[in-house]
Amino acid sequence: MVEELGTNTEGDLIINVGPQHPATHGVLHLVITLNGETIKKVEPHLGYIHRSIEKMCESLTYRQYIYVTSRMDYLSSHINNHACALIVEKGMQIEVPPRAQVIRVLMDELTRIASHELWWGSMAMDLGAFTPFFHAFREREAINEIMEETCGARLTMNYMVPGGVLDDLHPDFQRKVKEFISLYKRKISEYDEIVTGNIIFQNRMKGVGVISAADAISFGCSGPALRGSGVSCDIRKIYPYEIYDKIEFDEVLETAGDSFARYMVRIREMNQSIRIIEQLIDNIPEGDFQAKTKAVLKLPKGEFYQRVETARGEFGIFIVSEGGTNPYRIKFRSPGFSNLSALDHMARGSKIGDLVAMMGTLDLVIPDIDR
Amino acid sequence: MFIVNYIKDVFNALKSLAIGLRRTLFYFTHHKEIITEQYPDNRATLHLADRFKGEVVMPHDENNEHRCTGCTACELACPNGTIKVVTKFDMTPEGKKKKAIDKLVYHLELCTMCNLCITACPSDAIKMAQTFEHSVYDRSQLTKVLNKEGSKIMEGVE
Amino acid sequence: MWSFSNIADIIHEWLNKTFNATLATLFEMVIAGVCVIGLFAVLGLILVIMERKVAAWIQIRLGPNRVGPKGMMQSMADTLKLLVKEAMTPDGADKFLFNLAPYIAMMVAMLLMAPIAFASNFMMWNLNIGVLYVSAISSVSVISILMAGWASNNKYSLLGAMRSGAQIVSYELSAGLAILSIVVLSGTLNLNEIVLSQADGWWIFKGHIPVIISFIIFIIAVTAETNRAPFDLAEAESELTAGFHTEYSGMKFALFFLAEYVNVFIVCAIGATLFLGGWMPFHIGHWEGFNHIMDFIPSSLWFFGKTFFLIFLIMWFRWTFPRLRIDQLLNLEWKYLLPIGMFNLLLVTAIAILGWYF
Amino acid sequence: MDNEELKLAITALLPTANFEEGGEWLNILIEPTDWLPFAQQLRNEYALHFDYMFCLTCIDWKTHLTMVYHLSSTKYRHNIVVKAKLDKAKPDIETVCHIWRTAEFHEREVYEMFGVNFLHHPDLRLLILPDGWEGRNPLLKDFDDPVNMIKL
Repeated sequence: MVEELGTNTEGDLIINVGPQHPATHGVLHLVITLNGETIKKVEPHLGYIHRSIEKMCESLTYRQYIYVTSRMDYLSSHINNHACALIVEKGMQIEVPPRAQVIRVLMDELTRIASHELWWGSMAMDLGAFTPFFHAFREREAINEIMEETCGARLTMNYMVPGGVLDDLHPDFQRKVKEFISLYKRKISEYDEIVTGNIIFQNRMKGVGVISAADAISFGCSGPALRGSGVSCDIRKIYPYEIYDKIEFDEVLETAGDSFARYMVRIREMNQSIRIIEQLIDNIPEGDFQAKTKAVLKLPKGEFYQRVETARGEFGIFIVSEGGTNPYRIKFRSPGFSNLSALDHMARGSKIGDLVAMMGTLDLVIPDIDR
Repeated sequence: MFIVNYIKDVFNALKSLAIGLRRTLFYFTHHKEIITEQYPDNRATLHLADRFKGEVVMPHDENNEHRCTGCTACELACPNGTIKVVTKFDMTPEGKKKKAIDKLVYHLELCTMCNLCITACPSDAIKMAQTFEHSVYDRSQLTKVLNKEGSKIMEGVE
Repeated sequence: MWSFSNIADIIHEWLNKTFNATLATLFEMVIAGVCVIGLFAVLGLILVIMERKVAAWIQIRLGPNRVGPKGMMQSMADTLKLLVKEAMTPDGADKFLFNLAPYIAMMVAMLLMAPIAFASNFMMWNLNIGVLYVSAISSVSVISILMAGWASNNKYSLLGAMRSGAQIVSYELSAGLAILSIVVLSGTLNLNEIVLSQADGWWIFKGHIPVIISFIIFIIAVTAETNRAPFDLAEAESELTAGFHTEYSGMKFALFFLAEYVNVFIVCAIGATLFLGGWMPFHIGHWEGFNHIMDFIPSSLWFFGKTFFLIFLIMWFRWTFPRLRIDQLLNLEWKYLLPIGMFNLLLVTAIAILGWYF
Repeated sequence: MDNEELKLAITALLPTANFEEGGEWLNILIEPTDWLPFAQQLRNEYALHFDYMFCLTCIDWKTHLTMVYHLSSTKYRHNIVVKAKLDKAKPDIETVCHIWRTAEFHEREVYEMFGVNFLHHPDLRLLILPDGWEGRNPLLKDFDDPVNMIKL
């Protein structure tokens, strides 16, 4: 194999970034062809953490398969679970009580903020600034505490069930969320001071990894990766699910298409999430948190698709049902997989240091890519 | 004009760096902001949420009685074969055979804390405990039998 | 009053009384060597724990706090760990160069200790071209990095080493220009005489804005020269795993690690000598009373205080800023630091000729 | 365009297309040989403008395979599902990775998971499975791995 020799016939250097590498945040393996410091080609090799969740789900019931999806994009497990619950509700026409809907949206947005906080910290760490990582974890910890109290877990919550949510909100929930909002508002300006406004950081991000709107669409990018190129693609806005059509929030768009645009989309998205939470936190309707469902869930024969907006982009579930208790075939459309395919296109011609910045702004979560 | 822009660039760059330095100096001098939790030392004051999903346990009352009827609902609900119910037949005082559990084997090493067994249980026999220090030296120690030695089912639980 | 120079004198007298002159000189050299190695080890330990504490406090955490009182023995424990670790040599490596590289890094750092004035009348080698010597020797450190990168037979190491080469060669220039501005003002290359020229005030206060600019350039350039963040491209963790020392382990790695910290100490000592008056206490012009009070603080304390302040500055940078990219790094040098430094040198020369400094 | 309008527009493009009712989106059944020209028309036709492929997958129906393409338009916000039935013995279909570049990765995944052969794909290699993988394609229904699969 060429890769073992270290250089190819043209005398380019071939470097393996990963599967164990500080910048890949997991077991992603990129084979990079270099000419000096300039990248000629990036070739992802996947599968180091592939668990074949799609195959596993074929033998799980519609209650059981939800928990597996938490293990895909573990940073936005609530939103993945949400999609699973929604598709079962859609197929079985279960009416979700309004209280459960509000709780779900609140949890989704908290998850989105937590995910972006972690991304912000690790993004700065990729660029060599270690301090923001710890500062980001301080705010993320507050969200994790809230999650722990209400859902009973910090990362893989398994809180969404078909027909509602597993348990009612903790009595302290509203108070703690409000505390978090005030903490967040105090600390968000520090993010600008330490990272966003920093001249080194801006130079590292601006004009790096530029992808045009047409290319981004063609590569199937979604979420901040596509919105950074100026294409409106927020599933919450264009195909609203749950109660997103009744909530006021803006879809964040940037037009530059470079890493800094993607960075700013995520930072501004956090503010929008806070805005959603502020609207809902005092208006949680009373009532049931879970609809009455049958003990055994059976989806009617047919095909179902549900798309939601996770922290990384568009997450889709495609279920082919034969009418039984298990899905016949299930396909998870993960945002990271498509976003990763654009990496080669973005990286060609830039430096190794830029690759790190690009991977950071694509916010790759490897279990999400490998499924 | 070029010179003015050049100087402006340098000045703005230095300013942005100084802003960042001011923020980190603030944290360097304000030790009250430190958020480190010294975990094994703060065990006494450690607060765990009461819904925290640590492991599945079966509560027993003072008479060493539990509420499990051995219906295997939890076993069926479990997505990854964590729970195994071994049943036996007890003789009731009237001389009838009655199904009861011999052992409820719980594989903590396989458990993903999804809570499906707890919701599936019709007689509230099992619940989640708030323990989290599960590390042991041997994997076999993670396979637990939830019902205690010599325990039997509570009166009136069907 | 107690001072380093008194102790040195006492030892010198005793040795000359007891042995003949040749033997006494030999013994003195041995003592000096042992002292340098001892200082090395102590500095390594102190700087590592200092860096970890500074980093921890900036990052709102506690830092090492288990080994010894307040965790102060942590670096000792780390050294022990590194000593007993296996020092591996990769199979495809050039074994001779691979093993030689860390020692060269150490040797360069040790050589740089010679002309530094640690206290009044206390330096190993009162060299009349001290500044030139320091600039010359510190350039050699790049050889050890290149050697390590080449000999490791690892692509990450090679990339790191090449980056380091480009970086050190360029930043030598601005560091040299910044140093030159002080040489112009004080009119000497001898580090001790530069300190003495600051008896009525440190250069950073006496020399107006141009000296402050050269101070800033000096700090940036030496941060780059010692491969510290934000210029740590040679090791760039998130890009090249560990850069030139990827393949090193155990004590060989520790030597690189130690050499880095000692280099930081040395450049900060040079910076303190040039701009902040070295061991010279804080003096203001002709305020005799005030100056006299300041003299009561031992000169070694002044020297180490200033040096550690500069070291703190460099650490503070490291834990605040993201890393530059290689082309930006060179841009910064060739488009900003070098032109500004040259122009600044012109200003300083004008000031020196016209005698406008205080 | 809503489903009815799409149906008319697509019938005009490809008269042999069959439609499947019932789903949320319009399902179009086509022959695999028609796929490449049809895909180009879907992408380039001004009124359709299906420029965003958000899902590409395959279903193993034991007797045959079905390729499923989920297409969407970022301009008009309408969605369609295109399905092509493949012969299990010789599952060949033209690649569309030069029309929607995201298809390159998705087709590689389907290639290794289902064994579908994408004709004229620029780089049809294993993406997720380890190099030198031998044996059946994992997502086929008759795949069995007695070592690693957990049976309940």
